Amino acid sequence: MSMLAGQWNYFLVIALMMIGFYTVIARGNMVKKMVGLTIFQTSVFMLYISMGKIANGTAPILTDAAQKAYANPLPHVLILTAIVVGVATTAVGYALIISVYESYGTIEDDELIKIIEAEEDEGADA
Amino acid sequence: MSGFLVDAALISLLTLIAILAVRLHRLFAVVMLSGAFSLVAAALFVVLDAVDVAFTEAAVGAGISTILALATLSLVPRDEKPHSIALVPAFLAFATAAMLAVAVSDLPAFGDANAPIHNHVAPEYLTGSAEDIGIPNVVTSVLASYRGFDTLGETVVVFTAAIAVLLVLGGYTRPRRRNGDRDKEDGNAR
Amino acid sequence: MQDDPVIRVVAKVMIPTVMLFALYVQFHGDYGPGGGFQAGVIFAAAFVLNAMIFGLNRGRHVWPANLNLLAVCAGVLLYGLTGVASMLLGENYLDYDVLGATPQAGQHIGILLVEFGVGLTVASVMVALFFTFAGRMTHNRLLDRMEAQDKDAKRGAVKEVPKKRSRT
Amino acid sequence: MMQHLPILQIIVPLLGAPLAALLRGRDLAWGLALLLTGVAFLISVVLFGQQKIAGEALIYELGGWPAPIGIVYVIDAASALVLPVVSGIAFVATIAARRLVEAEIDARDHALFYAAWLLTIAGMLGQVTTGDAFNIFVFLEISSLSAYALVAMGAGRDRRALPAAFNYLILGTVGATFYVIGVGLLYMLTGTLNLMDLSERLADVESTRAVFTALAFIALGLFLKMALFPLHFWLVPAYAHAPSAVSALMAATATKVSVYVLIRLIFGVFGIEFPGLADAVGLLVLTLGIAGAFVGTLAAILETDLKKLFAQSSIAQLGYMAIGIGAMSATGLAAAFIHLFNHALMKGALFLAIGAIAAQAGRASMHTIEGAGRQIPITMTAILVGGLALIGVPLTAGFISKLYLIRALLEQDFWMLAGLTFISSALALAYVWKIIEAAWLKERPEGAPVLTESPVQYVPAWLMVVATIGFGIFSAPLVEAACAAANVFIGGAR
Amino acid sequence: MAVDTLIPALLGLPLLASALVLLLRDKPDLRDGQALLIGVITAACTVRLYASAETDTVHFISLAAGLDISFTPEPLGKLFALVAGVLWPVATLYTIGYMRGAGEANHTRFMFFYAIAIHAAMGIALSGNLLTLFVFYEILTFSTYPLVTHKGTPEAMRAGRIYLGILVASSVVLLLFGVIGVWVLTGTLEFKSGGILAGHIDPFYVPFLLALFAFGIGKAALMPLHRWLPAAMVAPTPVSALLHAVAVVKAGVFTVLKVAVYIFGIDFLRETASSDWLVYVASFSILAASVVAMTKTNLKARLAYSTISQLGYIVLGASLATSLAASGAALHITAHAAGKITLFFCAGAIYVAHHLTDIKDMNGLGRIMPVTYTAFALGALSIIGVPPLAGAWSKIMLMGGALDNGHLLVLAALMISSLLNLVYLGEIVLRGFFAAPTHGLKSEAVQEAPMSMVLPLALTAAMSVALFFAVDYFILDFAKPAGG
Repeated sequence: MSMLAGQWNYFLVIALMMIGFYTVIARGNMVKKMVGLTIFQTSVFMLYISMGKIANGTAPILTDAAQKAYANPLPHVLILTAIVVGVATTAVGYALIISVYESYGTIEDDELIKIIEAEEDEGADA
Repeated sequence: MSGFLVDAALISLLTLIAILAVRLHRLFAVVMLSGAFSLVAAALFVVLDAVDVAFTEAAVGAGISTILALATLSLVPRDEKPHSIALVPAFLAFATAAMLAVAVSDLPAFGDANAPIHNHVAPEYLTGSAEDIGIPNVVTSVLASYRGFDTLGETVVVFTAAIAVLLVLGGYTRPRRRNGDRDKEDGNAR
Repeated sequence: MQDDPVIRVVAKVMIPTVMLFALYVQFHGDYGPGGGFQAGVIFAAAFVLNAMIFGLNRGRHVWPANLNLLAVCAGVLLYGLTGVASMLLGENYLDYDVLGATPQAGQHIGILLVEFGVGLTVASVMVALFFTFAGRMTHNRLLDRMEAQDKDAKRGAVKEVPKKRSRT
Repeated sequence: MMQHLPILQIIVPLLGAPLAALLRGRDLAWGLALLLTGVAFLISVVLFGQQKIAGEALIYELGGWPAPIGIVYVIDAASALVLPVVSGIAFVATIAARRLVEAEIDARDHALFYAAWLLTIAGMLGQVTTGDAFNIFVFLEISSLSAYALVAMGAGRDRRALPAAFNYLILGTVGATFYVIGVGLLYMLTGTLNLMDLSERLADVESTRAVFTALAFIALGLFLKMALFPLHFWLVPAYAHAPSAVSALMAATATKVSVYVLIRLIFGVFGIEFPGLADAVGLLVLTLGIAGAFVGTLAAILETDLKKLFAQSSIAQLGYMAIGIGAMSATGLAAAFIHLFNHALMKGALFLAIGAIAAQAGRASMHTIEGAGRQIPITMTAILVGGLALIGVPLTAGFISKLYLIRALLEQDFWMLAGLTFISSALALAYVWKIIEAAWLKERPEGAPVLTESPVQYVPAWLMVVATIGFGIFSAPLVEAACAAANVFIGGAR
Repeated sequence: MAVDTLIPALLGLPLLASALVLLLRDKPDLRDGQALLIGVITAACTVRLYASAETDTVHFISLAAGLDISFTPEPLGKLFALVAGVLWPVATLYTIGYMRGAGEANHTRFMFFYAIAIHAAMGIALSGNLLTLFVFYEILTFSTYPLVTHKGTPEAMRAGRIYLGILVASSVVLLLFGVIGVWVLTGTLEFKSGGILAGHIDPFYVPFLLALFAFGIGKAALMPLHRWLPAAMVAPTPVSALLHAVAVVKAGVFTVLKVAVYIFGIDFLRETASSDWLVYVASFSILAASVVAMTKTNLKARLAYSTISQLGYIVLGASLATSLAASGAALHITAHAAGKITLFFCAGAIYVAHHLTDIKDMNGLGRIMPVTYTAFALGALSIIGVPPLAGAWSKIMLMGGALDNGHLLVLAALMISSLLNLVYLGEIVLRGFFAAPTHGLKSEAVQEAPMSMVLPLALTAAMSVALFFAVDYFILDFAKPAGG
């Protein structure tokens, strides 16, 4: 396989990653940010899993059949952990979004900043 | 080679979903798309021989996350304020991507059996799992034994998430807005 | 939904099945895909299903919050104390070899225990998350029916979306 | 049991959390937290001794699996130095937490609060001790997740805590993900996650672009976590709006741990000889550090809210640590460690003292403390000494930090940078002086709330103040330990 | 009494005094009495120390390697201790009179910080290394701040900010940088005769390092860092006396001298010619300040600028880098202290007695306050350098030093400045004795300030005369190793 052929999988994953990353840092809507985060992280998972892949291999579940190539189990384990960590973060994030909305009535960054600045101006000398 | 084709198809599909998810402003659709994203990702993981991961991604990523997102959407506005493409973030993302792309060309080829990761520690797991532990599912044995402490940490992370959400939202025994009426609600929740 | 007999019957059949499947995933993790996390999530799913169909409140009564919190903590402790056990038996933390007659048996027991701990925690955490969020999604279409039979006087709280937080 | 201390250090608070979460009743959870952090502190001190006696790294194989198959925990001179800082501060902060938490957090949340409190501490201790690149990420997330919740708890008083916590979460997660990407690349190239094994096997692939990218991603992620300028904007609101106890704990420890992890990875894994590290990365870190020192100090001068003021000054102080790292020399690392240690003490003292005021007056601003010097002299003096230490006045710990920082720079003939460092630290005088003027040279305005001293609050603060002065005067042991820590990564620190 | 008891005594007594001041805050007479008494004891101790040949270092604590808090009584330090110690009780006596005469508030706070300042001055004088010196230098700055802002008026607060801003900023940025630089280069900060830098530093850098000290020591009021001194004149006159004669500026120039002699080493400076630039800066400072002084009609302002130019002499002496000039500088510290404190005492006396501050209003005042004006004349002549007054010797030695290494321009500068001194100080005396009265005072009858003020100023004036004859005791020979 030529270099590109050997790596194209990674390139696509990187593209995905950046879509997610862009959404996180560019969008002002908190839910959108969270979704972006999910995409970002999930594509990182893909990076890991891709590296664990071994050509013509099988899932790392040992069988009595003659010795053959198994995919590397370690990335799988790491990503199992990472997925759970990810969902944990997501849960906390959404919880925060809810309570932000309940106390500010908006989940858009710019509006929030406006409100907060207004408050700080009046509260500055108090 | 077919594996690679499926792989390619799935990733392209993912890219499509991702772009849609970024472009759309109706958050309901966006959340659904991100759920779909996780599902397709799970499929991809199966193709990449990571069945456990696929399983988890489907259950956790597509299931739980989506439910939570929907629950959130039922409480907050469902439409995002339209945004034009922000240049600085776009540039940052592009720069990051470029950095990675540069790196990738040095990486061992995709699926290459001679890559260091297949020859350094992993073999010891594959053999060890049979001998030391006697469990066919190597993932389980690595997860629970070889790297058991990681898994403990991960369990604690889940636990932490629960604590955090209970702290922030107040727990389901007393669904409350922190605006005075919480005590009343608390009374009848018990 | 819960007024619809079909759904109720189906649910009555479904939910135990799902739970059984969860247990299978939990304990078959050594041989096939699966393990604590997946099992936990599936178990939670069954539970969420139950709550959706038979009402949030009923869900709360079958499985009260404090009990759930106990489960959350118990899972983590089970995992952690398994490690402590092997420590007390004179080996390093989380070294299962000493837990059984032979190292292999020990490993089996250890993995069984910790996987169960994981499952317990994950399941109960997911339940906690669902109910916590659900506790807030009071005007969610999904839960409107539930509202009707929820004797909670929650409506008063629902009317206005408070703009300002004033606690204490 | 002695050989198990390295792991007990972490699991004592870690498993304490679920217990605390279950406890009901007044102060039970606090009592448990106090007990466990106390034990953790004790353990860390004993570990420091053990390591000193052993003279080499103590390695603890989890699950009995040797590295690189399993995860190992490593107590070397570096981690042995940082552990007591984290656990000690945590202990003192817990003592003070009781009143602050009572004042600021709904009683029904206390049990969960202390659970999160213990978790964040355990997470930090884990990051410091672990010898596994991915395990660092797991504990990073434990400490961060609980920290987000703790910060959000400030909403009871100041709803700005919520958006602050959310941004903290987003940026924290991005940072962590960058770190994971970097580690992933390293793993692809070497097939191992164990830090020592990594550093050995990296030698073969040293000159590839991939390794450098990995370095870049890991560094970026950790810069974000340690709030290095210009990635610092999440820190100020997070610290300023969090509950006072949380501000104290995190300002004193959280970013420090990230600094430590950065050092551990840059020097412990890539190593000082890594091509391009000394010049490229070193220069970058130096520049960012000095820039941060100025930006933080100037911002602090303009601030009127004390929590924000000292949060800004934290940016500057982290800048100094970055300068120490950027010097890319043994002395520089020693300086970074010394300042890491001292700054933890100073900021701990400052935020505890300010918390005492905020808990009474609702908030601590220049306005709140006008004339407070006469009303609550003990607390205000604590703030004063802490401030002087920040400037680096001799006989305070801050002076020793400055001393070694400058020495590191001069040894590399960075005269300009040394001068700039001095100017920035002199600027710190401006905001400290603002406080002195407000507290002592102004009269207490009529109708201002009457502040009262309470030993429960100023004793913890003073514990750290005394330590600040103590280590400023009898600094020899600290310097020795810091040099030992530096020598773990680069030989020749004295 | 041996040194190891004398030094703690000298450091402790002022602290004791300040503590007692706080304790006895309700009994003014007792409070002031004990301050005076302790002052006298301190003075005695300094005399004893100056007489003794003791030079053993007393160690207190050790920070990192080469960083101690320790005290070494070397001749220069002893001399400065003597100056500060002897002038303290005199100043205290004067202070009591002034504060009561002018009815200033917060007497206790004033006395308290006054004593602390003396403590700091002692610490500076006896410091055995740069770190110790730096610490006490800062203590002195902070302890004098409340004195400068004593009046509490907005003007006073502004003056206080300038005072603190210039002194602390310069010391924290430049001086501390220099100190640490020296530590990094040599690994020690001990004051050693002949200096410690030689051989540790590329001569190219020496001027820069010297600059760090020359400008870092803001108390030396070397132009352009002199702003704080005129600003600080809003303070009550006893403070001006403290600033100008007893402690602050003297501490500054003393530090410059001590650094030049014991850190750089005179010979090292001369060989590397590193201090030439400072020679010219100092000369400029001397002349410029004198010129400015002439333009001032406020008495204290004029005296302030006169001080700045006089400090120039001492810095000049240090930078000329000959042992003769250095000795001259050391002597000038003493001579100028005696002279300038007299002048300020007189200014205060005039203010208390007649509430006059502007020179133009003081015509003919000499006939009303003969003692004060005689003292003023003596002090002025001493500053100008007319025999038989102390100032003469030090100027001669400085000029000799200038000749030694052929700085003829400097010689000229010294001459000119002496003339300028004559003009702007002489004017006051002449107006006082001979001009027609313009002060709106009814009677021409003698009307002096209170005794407790006249006595001190007479005393200090006498000192200026005595110094001229007893000068041998005050000439330090830096050629022979210090400490001997």
